Amino acid sequence: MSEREISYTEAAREALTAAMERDPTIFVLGEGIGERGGNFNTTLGLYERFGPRRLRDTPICERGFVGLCTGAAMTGTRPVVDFMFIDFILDSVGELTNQIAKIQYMSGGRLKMPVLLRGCVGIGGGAATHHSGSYYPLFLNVPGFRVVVPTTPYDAKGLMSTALRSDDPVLFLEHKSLLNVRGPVPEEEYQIPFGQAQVCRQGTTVTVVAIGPLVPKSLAACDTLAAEGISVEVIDPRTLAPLDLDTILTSVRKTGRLLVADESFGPCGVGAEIAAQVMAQGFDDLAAPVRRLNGVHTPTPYSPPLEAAVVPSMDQVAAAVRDLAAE
Amino acid sequence: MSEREISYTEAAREALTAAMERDPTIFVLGEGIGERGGNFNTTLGLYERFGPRRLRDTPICERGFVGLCTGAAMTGTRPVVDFMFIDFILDSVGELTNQIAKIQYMSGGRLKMPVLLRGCVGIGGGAATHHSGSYYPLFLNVPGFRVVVPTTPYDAKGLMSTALRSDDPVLFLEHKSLLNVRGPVPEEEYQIPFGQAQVCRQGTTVTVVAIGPLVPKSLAACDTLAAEGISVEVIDPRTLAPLDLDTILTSVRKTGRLLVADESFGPCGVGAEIAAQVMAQGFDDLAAPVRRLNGVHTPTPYSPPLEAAVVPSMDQVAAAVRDLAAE
Amino acid sequence: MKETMTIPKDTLLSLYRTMVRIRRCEEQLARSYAAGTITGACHTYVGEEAVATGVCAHLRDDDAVFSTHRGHGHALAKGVPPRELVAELFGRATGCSGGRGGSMHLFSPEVGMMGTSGIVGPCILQATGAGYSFQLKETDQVGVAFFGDGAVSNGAFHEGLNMATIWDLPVLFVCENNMYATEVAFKDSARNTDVAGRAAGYGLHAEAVDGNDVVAVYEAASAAVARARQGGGPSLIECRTYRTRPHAEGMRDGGYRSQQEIDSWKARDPITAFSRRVVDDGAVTAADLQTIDDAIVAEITEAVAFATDSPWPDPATVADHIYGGVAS
Amino acid sequence: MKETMTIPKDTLLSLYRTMVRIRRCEEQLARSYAAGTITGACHTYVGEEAVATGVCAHLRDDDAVFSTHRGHGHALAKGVPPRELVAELFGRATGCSGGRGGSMHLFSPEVGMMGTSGIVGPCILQATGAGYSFQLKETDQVGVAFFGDGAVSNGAFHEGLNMATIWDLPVLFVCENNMYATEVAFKDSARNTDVAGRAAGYGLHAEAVDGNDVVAVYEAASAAVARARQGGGPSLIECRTYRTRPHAEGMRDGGYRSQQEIDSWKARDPITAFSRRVVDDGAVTAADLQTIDDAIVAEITEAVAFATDSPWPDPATVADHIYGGVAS
Ligand SMILES: Cc1ncc(C[n+]2csc(CCOP(=O)(O)OP(=O)(O)O)c2C)c(N)n1
Ligand SMILES: Cc1ncc(C[n+]2csc(CCOP(=O)(O)OP(=O)(O)O)c2C)c(N)n1
Ligand SMILES: [Mg+2]
Ligand SMILES: [Mg+2]
Repeated sequence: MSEREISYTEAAREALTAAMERDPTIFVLGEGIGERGGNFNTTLGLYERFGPRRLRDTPICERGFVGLCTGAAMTGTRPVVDFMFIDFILDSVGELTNQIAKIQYMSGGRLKMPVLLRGCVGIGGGAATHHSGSYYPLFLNVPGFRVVVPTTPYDAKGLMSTALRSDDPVLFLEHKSLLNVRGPVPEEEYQIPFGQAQVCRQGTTVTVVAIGPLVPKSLAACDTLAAEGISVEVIDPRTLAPLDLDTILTSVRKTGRLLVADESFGPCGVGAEIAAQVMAQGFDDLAAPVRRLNGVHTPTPYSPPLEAAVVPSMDQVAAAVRDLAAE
Repeated sequence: MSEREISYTEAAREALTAAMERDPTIFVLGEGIGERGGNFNTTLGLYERFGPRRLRDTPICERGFVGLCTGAAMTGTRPVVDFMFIDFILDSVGELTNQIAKIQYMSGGRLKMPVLLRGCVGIGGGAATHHSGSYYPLFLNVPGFRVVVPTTPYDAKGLMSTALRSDDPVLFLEHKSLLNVRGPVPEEEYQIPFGQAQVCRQGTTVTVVAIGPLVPKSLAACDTLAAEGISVEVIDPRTLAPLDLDTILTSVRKTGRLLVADESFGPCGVGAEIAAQVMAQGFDDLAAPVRRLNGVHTPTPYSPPLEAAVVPSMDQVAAAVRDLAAE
Repeated sequence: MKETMTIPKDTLLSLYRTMVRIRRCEEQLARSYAAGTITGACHTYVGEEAVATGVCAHLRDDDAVFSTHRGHGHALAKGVPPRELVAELFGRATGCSGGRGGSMHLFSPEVGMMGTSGIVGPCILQATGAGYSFQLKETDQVGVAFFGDGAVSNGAFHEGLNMATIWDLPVLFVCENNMYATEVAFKDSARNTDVAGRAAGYGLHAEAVDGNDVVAVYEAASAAVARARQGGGPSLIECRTYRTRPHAEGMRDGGYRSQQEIDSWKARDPITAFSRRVVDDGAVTAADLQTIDDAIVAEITEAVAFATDSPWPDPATVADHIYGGVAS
Repeated sequence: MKETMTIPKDTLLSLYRTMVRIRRCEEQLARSYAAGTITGACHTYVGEEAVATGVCAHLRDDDAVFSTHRGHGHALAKGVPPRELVAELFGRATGCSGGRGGSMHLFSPEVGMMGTSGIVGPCILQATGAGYSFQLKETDQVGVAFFGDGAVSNGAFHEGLNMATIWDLPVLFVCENNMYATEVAFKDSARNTDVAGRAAGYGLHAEAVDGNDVVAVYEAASAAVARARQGGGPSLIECRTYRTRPHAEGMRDGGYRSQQEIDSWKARDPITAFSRRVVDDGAVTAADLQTIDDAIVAEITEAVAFATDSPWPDPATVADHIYGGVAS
C-alpha cells in the first residue's frame, strides 16, 4: 500500500474523479456541488473539469431530484446525489422506497438502478437535530439498497469506486467526524467488494462490531483493556447491506462475547439485527448475551454537554466491554 | 363485555365518532374521507355529522397535509390523517421524522404533538408493491412515535380511543386482512393503555409473539400443535412502541423458547428488536435462540402465487414452532 | 373537432386502431375484473383514449414513457401488445412485468414503457430524469410523463416542471385533466384549475387542448415532441377529458358526479367523434374502420386466450432481481 | 422608500427599535461565533431586518410564526428577548429552547414563536396548519411563515400555498427573496423568479414589495394580516431583499456574487435608509433614535452577560420530553 496520506473526503473524491473520467454517464446532483465544490468539498475541482451538466447545482427539492435520478438511472446514466447532510434525504423516502428500491425487481431485472446517494451522517459539532441523523436502519429494512459506511480513507476510496460501478442503489454514508481523518491511500483505482468486513484488531475475549466512528473509538479503547487482560477483537463491517455475518460469527466462535457499538439508534437498529442473526446462527458459541451500545434514543440536542451525553464514547465502549467480559 | 359483534373498521370508527363528539378540536384529513366516507369506510357517516372542516378531503399532497397537521397540532387542534393505504405516508417522512417526532422534545414539552396517523398496512388481495407496505420498523427506530397494531375489533376501538387522547404522535396501523373481521365490542367508550400486551392463549412449550394478522394465524395453528404435544403461548403486543417486554419475558421464563412472527420485513425489524431485548434480559431463560418468521424480504409481487409465497402462513408458523420446540 | 385532412390516411387509421385497441382491451379487462380473473385494482382508460394515442403516435421505442395507476392506455399506445397487458393483469408469467406488477406496475422497457406507478407523482420526476439522461448523452430522445389532475397539487408537479424548465430538458408533460381524483373534484383541490396556465408560470411551453379530440392532441404533441428533440426544452399539454367508467372497477360511478355530466361526456366519445369525422371528411371509409374493428376484436380475443393459457410465475423466483449486482 | 407620515410616532420608533435590536444582536452573535462561543451553525439576518420587523409589528403573541434556518430576526421581532436567543446559541439552559436547539431550532410558544427549522420547507406547511387550527376554532389568529427564495422551488411551497388557498385559511406567507440559496442564485433555480406572480397563480393575494423598506413591508403586512383575521384567506408577500453577510458565519461571502452587488445592497441598508427618512420627514428626531441605539447596546451587552453566566443544561435531562403522554 502507498505511503501517501490523504483525507477521507479526498480519498472518496479521487474515486469519484476517476470514475467520472472513465464513465461519461456519471453525473452529480446537489446543492452547491457545482462551482462551490460541495459543502464538504466532496466535488472540489470537478466542476472545472466536467462542467455544469455533470456537476449540477439543484434547487432545494430533494424529493424532486431523487425522482429525477430514478428516471435517469432507468435510461442509461448513473446519477450521484450529494445530499450534503444526509438528513435532507428524508423528503425523498417515497421515491427511494417505492421507486428506486423496487424498479429492478418489478421490471424483472430489465432495468438497472445505479443511483449513488451520499451524504454526511452523525452527531457532532453542535449540528443539532436536523443535521445529525444516520437513518441506515430504514435502508436495511427496505429490500433493494446497498448501505456503505466507510471508516478509513482507504475504504472510502475503494468502496466509493465499487459503488460507482454498482447497478444497485447505494447509500454511501460518511460520518462527520471522519471526513478529515487522514490515512494511506494508493493513487491508482481499486475496488473493495461490498460485504467484506475488516478485522481491525484481533483479540480473544470480546468481539466488538463497531459502525463508523465507533471503530476508532473501539480501537482506542483496546490498549487499556488489553492492559486489564481483556483482549478485544474489533470488526468493521464496512457495508451494512450486504452484511458480512461470517466474519462476525467466526470471531464470536472464538470470543463467545459480542458487543455491537453504533452511534445510531438502538431500536430496530443494526445492533438488533446483528444480535438476532448471531443468536440464530451462533447461539451455542455465545457465553453471554450480545450487548448493544447505541446513541441515546432521543432527538439530537445542540448544547455541547447534552450532545456529548447522547453519543457513545470510548469510555462507554470500554465499560461495556468490561461488563461483557465479566458476564 | 357486550355480546354485540361489529367489524374492526366499525369498532375503530365508533371510537373516532365518540372522540369527535367529545372533542371539537379533532379533525380528519385525507383523500375521499369526506362525503365518500373513506376508501375503507373509516369515516362513513361522519361528514354528515361533523361537516367539511372536520372531515376534510385533501388534494393528493401527503407531505403537505402532514406538515399542515404538524402546525395544527402545535396550535391546539388534534389532527387525524387518514392515509387510506399507509404506503402514501412515505412522501411525508421528512415531516414525520424531523418535525412531528421532534417538536415536543425541542420545545422542552411546551408544545404537544397530538397527531394520529392511520392507514391500512400489509399484503393481500393483489394490492401489489405500492399498496402493501407496513413500515413500522422505521417508526420504532425514530424516537418520538407511538405505534399501534390492533388485531381485534375490541382492541381497535379501545386503542383508537386512547390514541385520540394521546398528546404524542401515534401511528395506527390496520392490516388489510383484519378490517372486516367481526368480534364483540362494547357500545360505550373505553381505553386500552399503550404498552400492555395481550396473552391470547396460554401455553408452556413455545412463546409466539405475533404481530397483526400473525395473531389469528398463530392462534389457528395452536390446536394442531397441541395435539402434537406442543403447548403454545401466543402474545399480541398490541402496541410496538411502547413495547410490553415484561409480558414477553415472563412468558419466555416459562417456555424458554420464543418465535416472533411478523409479516413485515425481517432486517432491522420488530423481531430483531424483540430478539435482542429478550436475549439481553432473559438470556439464561432461553433454551434455544429466539427465532423470527417474517415476510420474504422483497418488494411485494402482484400475482397470486407470488403474493402467497411472500406472506408467512399458518403452516409456516406451525413449522417454525415445531422446529423451535425440537431445538 | 380539428380538421383531419392534413394528416396522412395511414396515420389516421393508426390513431383509430390504437384508440379502439385501448377501448376493447379495457372493456375486456373490466369484464375479467367482474369475473374475478383480475385480483388487484383495475383503473380503466375508457373515454380518455385520444390522449395516449395522440401523444404516443410521435414517440419511438427509445423514447421513455412514465405513467400512473391508470396506465393501460399508455402502455398499449406505446406498443405493449394487448396479450402482454392482459396476461399481466391475470398475474401470469407472460405478462409485461412477469406477473409481478399487475395493473399499476407495467414495465416494457423494450418499447420504452418505463413503468406505471401506483403512487401519484413520481412519473413526473422520472420523465424529467429521462430527459436529463437524453440531454447528457446528447441523443434526440424524449421523456414523457402522463399524469392526472390529481397530481397537479402534488409537490412532484412543482419540482419536476421546475427542474425540466431550468435545465431545458427534452420532456413532455401530459396532464390528463379528467376533473376528478378518485371522487374528489379538481375544483376542490385547486382554486385555479387552469393547468396549462399554471404550468406556463414555470416558464415552459404550455397549452390546453380538447383531450377528447385525438387530432388536437396529435398536433399539440407533434410540436412539443419536435421541440424537445431539437433541444427546445420541455412542454406541457393539458388534455381536458373525462373517464366514463368509475375510478376503478368495482367502485361506484355516481354520487360525486351527476349522471347528466357522465352522459354529456359519453356523447363526446373520442372514438365515435373521430370515426364520424374522418368518414365525413372523406379521409377514410367506414369499411376501413370496420376492418380495424374486426382485427382488434380478434386481437383481444387472442390476448385473453393467450393470458388464460399462460403459466403462473414460479414462486421459487419470487426474490429474484431485487439486486442487479456490480456492473462489469 | 415609502411615506412614513401616516404611521404614528410610537410605531415608527418601535419599528426602528426592532430593526436595531436584530442588527446589534446578529453582530454580537457573529462575534461570538468567531470567538468560538457558538458551536453550531449561525445564519445571520443582517440586511433583512425590515422584513421580520414590518410583518411582526402586526402580530399578537397568540399569532403563530414558523421560520427557517435564518430565524434569529423572526424570533426577536416576534418578542423573544435577546438574552434568550443569545443563551440558546451559547447552548445554555436559559435559552429559548433550553439549549437543545441552537440557532436553527428556536422555540418560544409563549410569544407565538413556534419554531425555526433547519430543514427548508416545513415552516410553510406548519403555518398553513396553524391557519387550519385558527379557522376550526373560529379565532382571529393568524399563522405566518417566513421562508427564503430557496424554498420556492420546494414542493412544500406548492402544497402549502395550494391548501391555504382552497380552504381560505388565515395565513401569511412571507418570502424573503434575497436572490441566493446558500451560493446558488435564485435565477438558476427558477426560470421565473417573480415569486409574487407565481403565487398569484394559486389564487391567493400576492404582492412584491421592497424588502429593505420597512414601511412598505409594514403596510403590505397590515392589509394581509387584517384580511386573514377577517376570514379573507391567505396572502403572500414577496420581500425583495439581500443578506449582506455570508450565508452562514465562517463561510465565504464572494465568489458566487460580486463585491459590487454586495456593496450596492449595503448602500440600501434598511436601518440607515429608514432612520434618514423618518428624521427627514420630521416624524422623529435623531435624538429619539440615539436613545434607542443606546438602550439596545445595553440590552445586548446584558444579554451576553446573562448568557455567559447561565448554567449549562443538565445532561441527566437529555432524554426528557420526547413523549408527552396521554392527555387527561
Ligand atoms: C401519493 C398517493 N396518494 C394517494 C393515492 C390514492 N389514489 C390513487 S388514484 C388517486 C386519484 C388520482 O387522480 P388523478 O391524478 O386525477 O388521476 P385519475 O385517476 O383521474 O386518472 C388517488 C388519490 C395514490 N395512489 N398515491
Ligand atoms: C431540505 C433542505 N435541503 C437543503 C438544506 C441546506 N440548506 C440550508 S439553508 C439553504 C439555502 C436556503 O436558501 P433560502 O431558502 O433562499 O434562504 P436564505 O438562506 O437565503 O435566507 C440550504 C440549501 C436544508 N437546510 N434543507
Ligand atoms: Mg383525474
Ligand atoms: Mg435566499
